[in-house]
Amino acid sequence: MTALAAPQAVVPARRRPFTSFLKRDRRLTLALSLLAALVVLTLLGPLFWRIPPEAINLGAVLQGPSFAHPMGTDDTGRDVMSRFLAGGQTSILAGLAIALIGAIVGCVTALLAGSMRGWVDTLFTWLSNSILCFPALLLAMAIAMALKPGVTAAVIGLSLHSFPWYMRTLRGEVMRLYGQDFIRSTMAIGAHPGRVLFRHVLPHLVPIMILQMAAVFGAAVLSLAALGYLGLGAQPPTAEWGEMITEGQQFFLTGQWWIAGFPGLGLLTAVTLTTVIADRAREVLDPRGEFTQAK
Amino acid sequence: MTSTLLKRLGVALATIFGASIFTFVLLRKVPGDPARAIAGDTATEETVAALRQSMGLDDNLFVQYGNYMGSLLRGDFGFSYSTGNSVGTLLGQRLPATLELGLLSVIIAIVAAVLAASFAVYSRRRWPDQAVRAASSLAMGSPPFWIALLALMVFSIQLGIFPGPEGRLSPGMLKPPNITGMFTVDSLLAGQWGTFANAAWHLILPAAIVTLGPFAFLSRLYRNQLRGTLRETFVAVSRSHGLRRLPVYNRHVAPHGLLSLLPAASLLFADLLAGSLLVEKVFGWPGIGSMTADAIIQKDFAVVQAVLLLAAVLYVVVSLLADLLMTAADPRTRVGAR
Amino acid sequence: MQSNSLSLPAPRVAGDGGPDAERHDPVLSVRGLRTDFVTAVGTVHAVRDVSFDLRKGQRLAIVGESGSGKSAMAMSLMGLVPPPGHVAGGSVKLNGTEIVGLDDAGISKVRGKDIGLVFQDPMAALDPLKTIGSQFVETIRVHQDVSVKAARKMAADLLGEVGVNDAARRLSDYPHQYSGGMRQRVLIAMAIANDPSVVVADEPTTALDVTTQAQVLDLLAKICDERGNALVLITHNLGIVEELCDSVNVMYAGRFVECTSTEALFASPGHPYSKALLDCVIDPATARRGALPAIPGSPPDLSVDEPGCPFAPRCPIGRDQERCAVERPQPRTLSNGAVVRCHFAYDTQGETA
Amino acid sequence: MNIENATPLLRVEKLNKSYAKGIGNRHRTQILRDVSFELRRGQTLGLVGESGSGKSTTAACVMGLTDADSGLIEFDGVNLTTLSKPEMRRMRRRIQMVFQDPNGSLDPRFTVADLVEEPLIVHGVKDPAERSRRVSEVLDRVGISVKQAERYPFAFSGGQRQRIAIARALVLNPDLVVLDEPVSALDVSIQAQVLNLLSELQDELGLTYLFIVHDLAVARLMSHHIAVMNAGEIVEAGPSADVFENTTHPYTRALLDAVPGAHRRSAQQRTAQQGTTAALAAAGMADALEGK
Amino acid sequence: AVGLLALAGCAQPAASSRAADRPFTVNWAASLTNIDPAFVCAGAENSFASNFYARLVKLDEEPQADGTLVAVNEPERVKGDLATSWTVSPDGKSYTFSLHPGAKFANGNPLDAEAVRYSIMRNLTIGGCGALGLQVGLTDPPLISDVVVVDPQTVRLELSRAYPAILVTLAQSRGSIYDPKVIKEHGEDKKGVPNQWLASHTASSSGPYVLDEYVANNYAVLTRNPNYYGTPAREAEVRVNFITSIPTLMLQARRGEADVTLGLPPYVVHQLSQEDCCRVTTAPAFAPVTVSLDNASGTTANPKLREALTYAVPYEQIKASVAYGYADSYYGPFVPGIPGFDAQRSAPRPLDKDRARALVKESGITDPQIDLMINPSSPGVSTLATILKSSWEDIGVRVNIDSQTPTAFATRFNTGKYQSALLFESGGAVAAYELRKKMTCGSTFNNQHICIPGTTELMDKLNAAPDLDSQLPYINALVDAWRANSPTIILYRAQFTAVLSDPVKHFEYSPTFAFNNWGR
Ligand SMILES: Nc1ncnc2c1ncn2[C@@H]1O[C@H](COP(=O)(O)OP(=O)(O)OP(=O)(O)O)[C@@H](O)[C@H]1O
Ligand SMILES: Nc1ncnc2c1ncn2[C@@H]1O[C@H](COP(=O)(O)OP(=O)(O)OP(=O)(O)O)[C@@H](O)[C@H]1O
Ligand SMILES: [Mg+2]
Ligand SMILES: [Mg+2]
Repeated sequence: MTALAAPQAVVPARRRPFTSFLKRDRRLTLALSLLAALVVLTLLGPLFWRIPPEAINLGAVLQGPSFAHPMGTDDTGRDVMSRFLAGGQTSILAGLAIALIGAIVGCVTALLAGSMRGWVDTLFTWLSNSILCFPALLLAMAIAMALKPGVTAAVIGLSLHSFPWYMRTLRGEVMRLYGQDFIRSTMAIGAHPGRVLFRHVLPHLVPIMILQMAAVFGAAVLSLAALGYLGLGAQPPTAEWGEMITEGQQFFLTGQWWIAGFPGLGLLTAVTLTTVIADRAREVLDPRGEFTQAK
Repeated sequence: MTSTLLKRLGVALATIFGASIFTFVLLRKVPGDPARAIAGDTATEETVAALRQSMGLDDNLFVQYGNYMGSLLRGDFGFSYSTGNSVGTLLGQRLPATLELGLLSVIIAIVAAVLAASFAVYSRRRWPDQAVRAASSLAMGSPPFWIALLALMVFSIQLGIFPGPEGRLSPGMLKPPNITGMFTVDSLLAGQWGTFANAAWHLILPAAIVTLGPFAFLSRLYRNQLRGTLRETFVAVSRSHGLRRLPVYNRHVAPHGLLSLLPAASLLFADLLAGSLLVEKVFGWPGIGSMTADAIIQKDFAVVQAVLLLAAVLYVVVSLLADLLMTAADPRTRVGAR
Repeated sequence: MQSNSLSLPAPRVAGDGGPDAERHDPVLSVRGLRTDFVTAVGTVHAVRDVSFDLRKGQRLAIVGESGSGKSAMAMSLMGLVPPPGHVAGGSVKLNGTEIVGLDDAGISKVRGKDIGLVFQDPMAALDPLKTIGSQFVETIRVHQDVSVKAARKMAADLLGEVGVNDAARRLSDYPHQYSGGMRQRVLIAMAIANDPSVVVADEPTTALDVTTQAQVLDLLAKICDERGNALVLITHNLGIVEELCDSVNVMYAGRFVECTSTEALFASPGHPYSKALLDCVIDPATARRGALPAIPGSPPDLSVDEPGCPFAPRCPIGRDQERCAVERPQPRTLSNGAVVRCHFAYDTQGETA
Repeated sequence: MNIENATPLLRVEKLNKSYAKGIGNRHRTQILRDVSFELRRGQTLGLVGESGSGKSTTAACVMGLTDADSGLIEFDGVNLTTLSKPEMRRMRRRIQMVFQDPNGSLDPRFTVADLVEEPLIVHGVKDPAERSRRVSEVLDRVGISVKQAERYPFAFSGGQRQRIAIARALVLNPDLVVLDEPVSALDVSIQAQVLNLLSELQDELGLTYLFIVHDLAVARLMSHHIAVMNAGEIVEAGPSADVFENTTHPYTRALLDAVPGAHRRSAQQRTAQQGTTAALAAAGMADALEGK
Repeated sequence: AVGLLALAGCAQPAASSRAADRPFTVNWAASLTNIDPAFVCAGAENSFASNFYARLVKLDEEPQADGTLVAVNEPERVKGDLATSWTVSPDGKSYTFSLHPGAKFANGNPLDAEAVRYSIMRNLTIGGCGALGLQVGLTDPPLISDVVVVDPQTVRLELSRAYPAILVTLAQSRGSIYDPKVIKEHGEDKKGVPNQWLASHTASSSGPYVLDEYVANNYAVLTRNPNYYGTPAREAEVRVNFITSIPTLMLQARRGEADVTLGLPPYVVHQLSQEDCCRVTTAPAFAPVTVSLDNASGTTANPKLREALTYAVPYEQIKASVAYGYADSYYGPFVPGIPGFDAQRSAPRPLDKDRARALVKESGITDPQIDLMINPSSPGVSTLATILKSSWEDIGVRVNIDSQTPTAFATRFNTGKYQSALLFESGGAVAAYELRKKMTCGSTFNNQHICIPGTTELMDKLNAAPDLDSQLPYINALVDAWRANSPTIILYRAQFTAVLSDPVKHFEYSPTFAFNNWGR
């Protein structure tokens, strides 16, 4: 409510470190640590779980979860767990790549458009509008078709759709910042536009960018899996969660649920956790949002 | 007023133009020869050359683009070699199925999101809000194709309550007369109750799964909007006049939330063509989505191009309409602002 | 714009009974009110043990620095403290009815009918999607069982009364078609539509243009006077206090540090803080460039409740006093009738007691 | 100093500014109309007027933060409107600005020391030791300890922040300081601190102020000359005392009338009744104490 | 939603009880791109299209042990169809067919000699797949030199040389007869430009069924052709669902919602064969599963390496765990069952890794490496590729799996731009044709670039020999040469499988499915 002044109490000398915030927010801490665990597991797991994801064993096909194969084996006797780990690695790394590429391109274009305005702005805005009017998945599919289907094409396609999405928000933010007194005051001391842009504007974009990266990451991992599922993403024998679901879907129906079950569960967990984290972080960063929940 | 309208129209046209260039260039750059693909693997080089010429593939890109736009404007979307149909025919066959599924799920999503978020925000307790947020986070994170498989396994195979992935009607079920192309609507119009029940029964599971994403998106949006509005001064003012929670909520909070929901919900409609793509694929739903997925696998560029462009135009048009609707619904913009 | 607009009618004297009767029949009686905001950073005790009485027709000013808890107190009177905050204790009696702890139904019957609130920011205080008329009618019909038509008529009359020209027609306008000053008039009219015995106005003019401020204040005073509503006016501006109000409560760090009559305050402020506040008002006639009296330091953090006098670190008297640092001052009455919370208040004689 | 004979440090003549509206810039709203004034070295010009009258726009034009449509801005004999962007940036060493809202005018991601140091870096003071000397000097001057300067702006109160903003403006030893409502976002109790500081600085450093303000008392106190703006025009200008005491223009009159407390009632006018009511209000507090 | 649920609840039993009176349903894991008989290439399209058109002759059938009929691919045993009888000129170069008197198209137009002439000439000249198939690959000079209308009831086929196997190809969909008038109505074809309308429609119908409704890649409804001159189709209506999703196919088969399910992967067939929902029928098919190798360039140009690869395939394991037993082994240029096949001559290669390793060493290639192109969208392919990769890497050949979309795969395969490709082939029924396609040096259809020294003369002689008996020596010599060179790796020969619902009593397998012989 605007009638009451925002907290104006004397504030501690230093910016509150993120860790102190974590201590208070248990759910966020839980979500973060779960996600971290999943990421660490997929990235480092293969170091410990040494069965190669491509090693077939026709003597042990379609075995259910057991001690030797905690997630069972598939129709050629490959160990689902090692494929799960490898697949997670593909999904997570590709998701990160998409979030990062989009962020970098989006940020550069937003800075250019927001600070130069004029035709540069018009051009980039038009470009991003023209891309954003396609549904992400369709666009990525078309690009996969135009290039050779695979993780690279998927990353290119999804990044292409993600950058305008960053740019749109960041551009608004850049424009807003340029209207702010602290930017005007920096210009008023005679600072070079480059200094204003990089030392003052850019740092303010970072938190927004990180939030958006979280959202893009989640969406990208899902889209990537969707492409894999449609046969337009990672190609066998590369393990990837979506592709694994395709391979396992017929066995889903004959009772061998573990082949498609675990990758799906992995996807669900990774994306849900990302969503929860991004949500929570947004609330914290939102100047209007209060930390505590109350009515 | 008219000048803003013209400006928006201009932006919309420019966007569509950009999109068309994009699809055109993208698909002309597809490796492989479309003429060869159409002529078949054993066709001779002369056949392929003749075909290339008749398809205009030898012209320069600008001429090709001009021809392409020209035929689009004439309503000719090209020929799908992978199905042996004109793309227009295919769209006509497939669109109703997608619309039926998409519209139903968008409507469910809107209704469910509004109800859930209202309950979460209105309730003074914490658990409804937490429950709704958890549900929407889960819905957001769930891979639709996997959930669809899971649902099939549980509801169709284990429990047998819902039909298998057999499309829109049980095999052998009489199709209703073609009025709108949407089976549930048509069968109701024709009074075919059995067909209606069957079509509805086939619709439930896929629609429920397609709904997940939009529901997650809308419910969190609406919730945040409501919470934001609740913090507005005018809400406190109404309360200070002695209005109780429910009337304030209904008369002042909800309208703001709904107004802000309008553009978001319209984006869902804009996403109709692609939104159900994955679920269509799993359920054997004969819609645009599964057609596009197949066409992409087959490199049937005419279909892909048409669907991409259609989706883009739909998006632009719907957002334009939503914009105008917003303008019309919001008195701040409707009545000449100060 | 009329000149000399702020002529003030004398406050109405209650018809029956002498000062004694009034003394025991306040329309608003607040005792030990405490309001907390629970935040992740800590609990802010925004209002700490506030007590006062208000009688019919009285005009009370509440002044204090930003963040001293004025708005929080005003909202507590309405039972409208926004979310992370809540009334942590004390009692608020309106016409003899306790309102702290009432449920939604109970408090809704009181709001608007027994106590009305005028908000600070008129630009945000009206629902932009509803016409002025519909909001007004809604407000009237909450407490009065009249038809929409009748309510509209009443609304038009009230709007006319607060100086909106062509009121009947302008009822169907939307808020954005009104200027800030007009909106504040509408809000005042709405606040008094159900004839509450107490009107609380929280900085009703700070968001307005200097030239409009005066008109709106004038109007508020006039309306309250004509209808006999008691007025609690929250403001930063001591000029306004002097012109409009009978008595003043000076607030510092969530507490009233001095409660006195306007006259007494301006004549001889008791609390060092009150004196410092008065000194800060720039009087062009006497002020010297470069040597304006200023209060050093900044207000205390309301999330900690330290012993001693919260003003002590900034106080010209208490700064070095051991007692001020350790012992919380209790209210006491000075010779001019003012009640202050200070160990070393200035008494009428100018001595520090 | 002989004020009358000094040449103007800043001369603004027939300044016009408008903003485009609608498509194709067909409609323009005129914000400034033929604004002219002069400001002599070591003096303060108070620019008063109600909200939206164009005060800040004038300041922005002088600072070169926005381009005027037409008109002349002459600073120490140099026409600022004809300067190239880099030249203007260099010129800013001599013209500095303090903004209205101290919460918004300091980049929250910089420490106070960095903020105050930044103008020195921008204007090519290479030696870090020299820079930190000047920073601590100016911080000391505005009453912020060097130890505190390692904190971020949000750790300071409004008044302190405004003093930091002033330090940032002064660290380059400018000739002209444009002050856009430097105290209106501050509490009365804090205002005085800042106003005192500004007066002291002017006296000691011989600064020239373009002081934008809407509080007439402050304007009168601080300015040698006053210019009253209304709807983009300067409607009245002159020495401070003249403007306040012999107002000719109705708009200025209206502004003056609007000041609360302008019509002070004498103590005699107060009724005895008021004493009783005050006692009553106080009684509540006393009651509470007595355990009621 | 609750209401819908309730409705659904009552709808369900009703739907399944209606299973008996629903049309005869064929679920088919195929996606058709074109049903113009002159243009179709793939087996599924041929099979589907053949149901709407009459041909001059048809193949004979033999019953299998389980009662299903299987077509016989021998020219001597070809039976009359539209042609009631025919005579062959002594030089074997001219066939004169007498047509069924009074035959009509479904639309009532006469099905006469002119229609036959038009159809065959169109197939020959349009430049699609039809021309090649119809002439058994002998396009230069064209095998069929002319089609002559003798009188409305009589038509004569002039060949450039004697070639009895022409009868077998005439019995397939390339020999289809359609209505010239309908084609003309929908635009006369330019040479080489396919008629777009015909790609998804039929030019009336001369066969047992009329295409009543067709939604590409989705379903088709076939109804009995009332004007059909032959035995009416068993079922009045056949609904064909084109379903590529294996789970869907499986589920519907299991629930008895489909009478015939075609194209299920062996694993699912195996699974269903153990349930009592349905019956599985198998038949020998011309469907070898192979790895085609580029014989002209790269590491695979080395015959020793190729041979090594053939010895390093776990054939038995693949047959058991990928084909689930619906397979048999051989090693030769054409599949068992084709006239001229000699089981001993085409004995399968054993798994012998030591020998394979020795051969790799002999090949002289250090660190051999091959790219294996696959189209992972066909079921089982990625499994096979995985198995091959691991077993070849075991003998020291590094394998790089290269996934391609179906179209890219087909294009690269057909133009020979690959090193090795894993392929589910559908072969032809004529041995000489197969050899000609695969072993003619420099032929565009020889996409493996197989060119074995000394085979050119054999090939010429083979081409000159009119009938199987005279061809046999050359065929055998060519088979031997082929085997000695190991140009292709043959993993196994897949059996045709179909899952039939219990009510299905009549079922027949032929390379082109004749739905009219299927029924309950
Ligand atoms: N939503 C909130 N969350 C946390 N603390 C709050 C909130 N609202 C107010 N406060 C705290 O309560 C205290 C009193 O605030 P309040 O708004 O009542 O002050 P005020 O006297 O009205 O100030 P102003 O003159 O600026 O309006 C302040 O210290 C403020 O920090
Ligand atoms: N960038 C802009 N585009 C369009 N109009 C503008 C812009 N900046 C300012 N204005 C308009 O110019 C007018 C003058 O603005 P300015 O900020 O100079 O007023 P001011 O006198 O400083 O008011 P205040 O006391 O509220 O700060 C206002 O009506 C404002 O709406
Ligand atoms: Mg307040
Ligand atoms: Mg301003």
